[in-house]
Amino acid sequence: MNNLQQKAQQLLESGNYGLIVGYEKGTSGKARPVFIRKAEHASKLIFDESCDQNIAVYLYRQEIKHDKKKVIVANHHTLKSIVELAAENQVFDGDFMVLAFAENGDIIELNTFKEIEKHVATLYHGLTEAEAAMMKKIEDMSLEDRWAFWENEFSKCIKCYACRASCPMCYCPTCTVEINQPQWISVPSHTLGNLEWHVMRAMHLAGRCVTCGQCGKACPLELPIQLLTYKVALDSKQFFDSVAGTSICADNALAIYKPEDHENFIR
Amino acid sequence: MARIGVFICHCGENISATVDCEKVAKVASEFPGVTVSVDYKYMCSDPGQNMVKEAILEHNLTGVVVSACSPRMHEPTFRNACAEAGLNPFLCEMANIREHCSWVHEKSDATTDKAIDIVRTLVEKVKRNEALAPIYVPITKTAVVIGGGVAGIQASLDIADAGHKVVLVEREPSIGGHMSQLSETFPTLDCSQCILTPRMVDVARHPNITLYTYAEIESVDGSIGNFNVKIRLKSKSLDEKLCTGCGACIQKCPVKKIPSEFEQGLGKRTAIYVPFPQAVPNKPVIDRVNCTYYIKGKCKVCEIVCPTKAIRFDQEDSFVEVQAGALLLATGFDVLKTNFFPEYGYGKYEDVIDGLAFERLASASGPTKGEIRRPSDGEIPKKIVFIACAGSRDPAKGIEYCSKICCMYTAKHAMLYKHKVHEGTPYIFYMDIRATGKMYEEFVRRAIEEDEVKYIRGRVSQVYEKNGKLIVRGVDTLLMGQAVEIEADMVVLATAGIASPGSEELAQKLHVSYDKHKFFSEAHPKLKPVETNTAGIFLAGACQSTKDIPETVAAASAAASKVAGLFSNDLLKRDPLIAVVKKCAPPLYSSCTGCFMCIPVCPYQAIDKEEIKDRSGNIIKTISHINPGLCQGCGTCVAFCKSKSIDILGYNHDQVCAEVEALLNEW
Amino acid sequence: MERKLLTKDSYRSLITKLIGQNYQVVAPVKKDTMIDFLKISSFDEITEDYIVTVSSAKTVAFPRNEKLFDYEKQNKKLTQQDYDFDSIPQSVLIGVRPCDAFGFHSLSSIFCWDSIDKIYTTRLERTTIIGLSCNKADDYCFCTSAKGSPGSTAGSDILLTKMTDGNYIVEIVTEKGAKLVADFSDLFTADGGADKESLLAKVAANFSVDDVLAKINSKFEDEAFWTEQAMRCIGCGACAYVCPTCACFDIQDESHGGKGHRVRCWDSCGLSLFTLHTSGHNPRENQGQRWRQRLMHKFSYMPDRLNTIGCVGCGRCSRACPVDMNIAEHCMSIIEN
Amino acid sequence: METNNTNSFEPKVVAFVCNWCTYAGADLTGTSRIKYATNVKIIRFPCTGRIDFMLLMKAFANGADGIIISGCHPNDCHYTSGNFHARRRWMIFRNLLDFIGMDVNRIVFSWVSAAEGAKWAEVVNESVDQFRQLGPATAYQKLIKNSEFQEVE
Amino acid sequence: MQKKIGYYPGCSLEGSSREYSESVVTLANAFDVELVQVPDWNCCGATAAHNLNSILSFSLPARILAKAQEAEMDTIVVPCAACYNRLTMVQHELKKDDALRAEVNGIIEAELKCDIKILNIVQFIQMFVADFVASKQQFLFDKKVACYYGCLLVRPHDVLDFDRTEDPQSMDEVMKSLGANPIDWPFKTECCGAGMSVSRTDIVGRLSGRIVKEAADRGAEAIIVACPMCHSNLDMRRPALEKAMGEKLTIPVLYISQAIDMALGKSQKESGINRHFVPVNISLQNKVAAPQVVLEKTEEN
Repeated sequence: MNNLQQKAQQLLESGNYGLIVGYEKGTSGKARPVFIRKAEHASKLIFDESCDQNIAVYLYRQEIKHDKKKVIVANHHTLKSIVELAAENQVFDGDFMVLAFAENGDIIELNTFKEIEKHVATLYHGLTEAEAAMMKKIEDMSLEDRWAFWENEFSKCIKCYACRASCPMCYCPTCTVEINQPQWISVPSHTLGNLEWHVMRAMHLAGRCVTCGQCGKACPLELPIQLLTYKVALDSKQFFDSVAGTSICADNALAIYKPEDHENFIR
Repeated sequence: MARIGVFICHCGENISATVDCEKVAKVASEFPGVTVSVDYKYMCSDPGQNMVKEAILEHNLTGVVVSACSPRMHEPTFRNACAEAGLNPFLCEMANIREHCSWVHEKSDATTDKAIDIVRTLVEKVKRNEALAPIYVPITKTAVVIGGGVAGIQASLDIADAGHKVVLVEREPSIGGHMSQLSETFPTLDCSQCILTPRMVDVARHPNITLYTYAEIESVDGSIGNFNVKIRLKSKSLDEKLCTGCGACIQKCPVKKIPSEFEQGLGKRTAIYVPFPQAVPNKPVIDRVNCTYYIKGKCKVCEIVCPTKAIRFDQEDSFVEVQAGALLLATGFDVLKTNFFPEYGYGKYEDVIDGLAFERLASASGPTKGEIRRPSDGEIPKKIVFIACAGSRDPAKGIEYCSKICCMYTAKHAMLYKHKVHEGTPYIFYMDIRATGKMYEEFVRRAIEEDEVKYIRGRVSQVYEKNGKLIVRGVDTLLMGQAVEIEADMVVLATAGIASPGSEELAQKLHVSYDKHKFFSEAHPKLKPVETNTAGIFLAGACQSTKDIPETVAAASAAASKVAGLFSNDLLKRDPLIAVVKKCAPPLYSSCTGCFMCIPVCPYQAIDKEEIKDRSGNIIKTISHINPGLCQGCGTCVAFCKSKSIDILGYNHDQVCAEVEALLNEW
Repeated sequence: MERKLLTKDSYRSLITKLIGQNYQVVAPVKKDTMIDFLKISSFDEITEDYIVTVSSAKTVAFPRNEKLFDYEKQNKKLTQQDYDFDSIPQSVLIGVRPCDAFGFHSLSSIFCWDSIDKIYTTRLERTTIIGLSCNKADDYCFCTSAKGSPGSTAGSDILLTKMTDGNYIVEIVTEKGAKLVADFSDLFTADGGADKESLLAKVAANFSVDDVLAKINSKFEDEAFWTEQAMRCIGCGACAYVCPTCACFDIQDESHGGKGHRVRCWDSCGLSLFTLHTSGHNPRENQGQRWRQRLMHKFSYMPDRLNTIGCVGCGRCSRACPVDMNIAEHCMSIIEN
Repeated sequence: METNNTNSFEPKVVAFVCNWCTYAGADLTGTSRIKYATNVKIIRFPCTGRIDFMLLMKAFANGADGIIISGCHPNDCHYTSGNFHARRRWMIFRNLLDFIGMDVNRIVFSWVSAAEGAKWAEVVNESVDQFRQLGPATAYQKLIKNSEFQEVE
Repeated sequence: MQKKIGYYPGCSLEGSSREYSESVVTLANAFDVELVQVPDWNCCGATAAHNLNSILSFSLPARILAKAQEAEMDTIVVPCAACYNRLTMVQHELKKDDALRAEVNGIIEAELKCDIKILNIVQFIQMFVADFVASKQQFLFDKKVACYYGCLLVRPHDVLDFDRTEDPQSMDEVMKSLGANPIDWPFKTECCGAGMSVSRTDIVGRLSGRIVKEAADRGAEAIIVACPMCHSNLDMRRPALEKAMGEKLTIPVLYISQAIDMALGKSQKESGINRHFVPVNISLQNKVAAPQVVLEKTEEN
């Protein structure tokens, strides 16, 4: 992947950019985010299938939020997250430059959200086969089996909030789970509190989740909680034709309505 | 610690018949925070209310729960009682144990237990109530009336007479609207010019009314009491102060063949023109589309002949900003043109005209000086066929409503025609005659019996021209559906009344809702016919739906009284149960993330952005802000906000959560 | 240290007997890809196919939620139910890696610092820890750099080391261990004198924790260093919750109507709101300060005050971290510059 | 009032209603003296748009066996669009609960206008029957017990 | 290159209006379009069926569509306005009403997909002829003509969606492209009396008579039609018309396909003009000089 390293080196040496946020090889070769500030460190940069942490999480971090001379090495999910964050006024044009990768691996420089939005339109927006298979496996279960499955998963959760921390859309300074007046979600990690937490998290991602799957990846106990946000994302598409991360100016699916929204359960 | 007073009402025996009120009072006295819990036969009576007042004073209560009927019934009563005793009215809640409990269940422990649950819920809620004061919004006592027809004129005069400033904005060069185009008006046949022109002059002369003609609304923002209206004054190419209205330019203007809009194209006008003789203001306007100077760059005859040198060829559009407390829409209606009707020749036949054109023919100041003549060859028609319901009541043409006024003006047209052309025979094809106003039915009977107007009940299927004659082919349903064919000299279509062009764009500028026919929507069809859902914007006349002149004037005066009512006090008192974006100590300042996803949620566009700045003025963060003037307190944004940064007074998160807990647990 | 031999079959019967005598037997159990300590009801549930379990063994003594007491208010009368110590069962903890076992040492130094935590100590006393030496390791392990070793007996009551033939060398470390062996003496035979060293995993000692102790205090002021180190840390609580030596907890009251209870639950200095004051001020505003706190607590405050090192080199925090914040790597970078 | 034999099981039901339509409708049920089950207790909201999905979770967590949510018919909303927004939320929320295995028949959604007193009684009675058939929310009560650290066998 | 398209002549084009079929075939061949008859087609039931038995009036056209579907014809031309109307209406109704479709499928023992594109003669001309007529035209059709659409070709609009209902222009456009001068007259879609031709010839006399008289009075030299029923009433029944109108009416009646055939210089036999009752007393003299203006599609009203 040396043309990425060359590109990074060239950008840093040009003086126009002071920081490259990309991926490097971590312990036993696993990819992890890296913040390159010096040209000679550019050789650390890698980019392949395993680089899947969503770098968009760092865009609004205090330390680098106001650094206008930063470059983001973005995989497909990060691009979609950037578009969605732009739609939600968390990042603004000119905050950073994005390096994306075309089908054939060429590096594309994207400077404005308009360009990113156009590029994202060419990407695939559904779930991967494996993810769709997992969804189907659960949806085919009976109601009781689904409850048993999720009750068991929620019982394991230790409420470390890695799922929240790894999701770029979870940028609220005080998350609702931390409000104790009233106590919306119980703090101890018993099954009921975990269920309420994960349902709330999924609901708060309605029309916003770009299905990057990082919440599932980040969970130390590998709970399949990304399926909850996938369910809400798929429903937003099916009911309201709203796909997160495709437009920088679209309103959130639940913020608008159509008189002819179709449902069959209201008496 | 809360000191709550609980008062259980027997409501005679409406409640005590099925609910054990003593037990409820006893159990309620045990609730945490309750200091006094009594039951009484008639809480809403004076002694009942006095009980509450005394309890407030004696126990220095911090909250009151009156368990009786529905709050929709006596909440104001008890809140006023509490206010009189010095307790903030919003610290008084009602527990509905009558409509929602005693009246709908049999006498049983379950009913009493349910009443106890309801009381406990409201006690928990009232403990979390805050003392609130009504919101007072300062009002600019100026009204902007949009549309200078009879509705706008009447409304402006009423508001101005009530002592408030009015800015009347009219799109055409003169006020008067469609009424000024009419000849005589039903049912009294008095000449519309004679009854309207004095009012138009009153408007021009009224000290409280500022009149802008040939002007349109550019933009409106702000809210009730504080609208900021930007008005575009289209360039008249004339300095109005210098112009005396002598009319020299009009006589000398070489371009004389422009079809006059006022005359519905039947008469001609010059490039520099005044729509009609009694125009107010009686000063001309240059029609830049047809004026040779603007086409070829030469001519300037008007400039030469103008005694006061008032012509300004290079005058630009100018803008005026007006602060207003209320807006009044009086933009009127329009009539469908004949080219809408394929079966009547797509407007190809010159002698097939609409009702408004016939009015011009009949009008003394019209192109034919009041003589009914055919537009094609100027002959006096021997036979005229009037076709009622042309477009109206026809779902296939997308106009399913009845336009209300055509039956009457068609009868009038036929009557005028008979008065002017005694030997003429008017036919009217109709479906039903809707003459519902005062003296209306008598008017139509007179047309039928005295003026021998031939009414044929049936639809006209086709009108076509054959060697100078108009063959009208219809049916007479009262003669067993026999086909009828009339060789007429002229056909007048009573076409449907539709929304005036541009009403949709205006509605969008004012955020006023409108129906699928582009008529403005009233707040409530029966109870608020002259208001819109947007606070501070009122409706008058045909812009809401087609109306005759009496109804339009009545609606205009009604809307004007609403405006006057609004302006009657300096501050507008508003219920304080509105949403507010929560703020907190620095460095966070507010949990609001500035995502602004809530802005499209608000049906009243009450949510805007607020910049939090530090002392030296640079922006720390931009968060949502709710305009107290606009917010009506629906709470949709409160439940939508992910970080729970918006809360609504009276139904805040804490209260509602406490109610759910209190309802499902016992302590 | 007395050594014995425990054959495969007698190990099986030891566990089965313990279960039979209604000890609460907790062992590593494999559930799809996750291996974690769970109560077992039969020997076959135990797995040894792991380097280290996801969560540490501290859950036996310091569970993620511990109810402290119950209360109920019924029309103005309040009743309270205190902690029921009898409900803590006798338990046996099996398959504990030496680093985990050594972790209890750090935990105890905190929980028994100035006020003895009765719940923690009772739980630990009623637990017999049967350690299992490590025969394989991976890049995350660095016990040798943290004063531990794949075969260290510290913290275990008895330490088993699996031999190639499937039998176990047994080293009896504490009286509790000796008592256990005595209770089931028939299952233990004389030590076969096998060489334990050869059976152990090789863990390269890339650095020594003493160097970290020496250098870390001087790094405290170096704001940029910590900010740079913690740039990629996203501020979740995973590392603290899986760490065998992290002991921070948060007290919460939960109530429904008139009934409620007080619960002690895990907390983590990595979470942004850990140090938020009600005034809105947060002394540790950015992730760099929080990461510094994690390392300072383990490699400076605990050694100074409790002369125990707050890290046993199990590498769990690095494994569990979504962005691979490898603590060993960070220690080395503290030593180097 | 915890009666646990199923044949005389009485579900605990909470009703979230909007003030302008269903609350007034319930008032009309009262004035018309139409009887309905005592299980249902009403909480007043300014608009269905104000009803937060977290409140439904809170109701279940406090032992509710069934929930009724009712507000103005589409286009009737006093605030023009509160019910439309609510409808979108319910479409997503209901599917999510179903996905995690909760029986969505425990939540009845309805539009009841201020003039439909009879319909309100009918909605309540039919919902209470429906919840009675579903029986107590045992799955959720197990979670509640577990969250109070009482061993649940 | 040889274009193939399904062709449903219908009973009248095989019987009393054979000339219409001949002219359509001649026209198609002239523009190398091969008309493949729908195999084993049956009568469409016309007005008789839906007066007597509604399920029959659905099944007959349905069977034709099934046969066309079997022969994989995605487009069929139906010159007769009545058949065109019936086939289009039935396909529309079956597509909308699943229960009805199931019942009809049962009767005709076939699975109708209801997605066949059905063209009337004017649409056929617009699609296959109009763009090429300039190259093949021999003679200018420099005559004043009255285009008569009848009632089935343009109604009901929301189903057929062809041209304007009150004042159609599509045939006028075609004739204009041939150099003709179509007159503006009001009886374009007036009923000619249709099926009354046999039972109440007097009524047809009056209705059709008025149409022909109007055309003649306005100076038209020929009436252009696109439906065999209209043609036979205006042409074959001419004596009854003349009796009802009380005057001699000599204006000839041409199918639009015949008009184009004449412009292409086809013989009277090839275009079937020789079969007319009212002699076709007009002939095209002037050769085509400059290339004709290309005809655009008529916009819908």
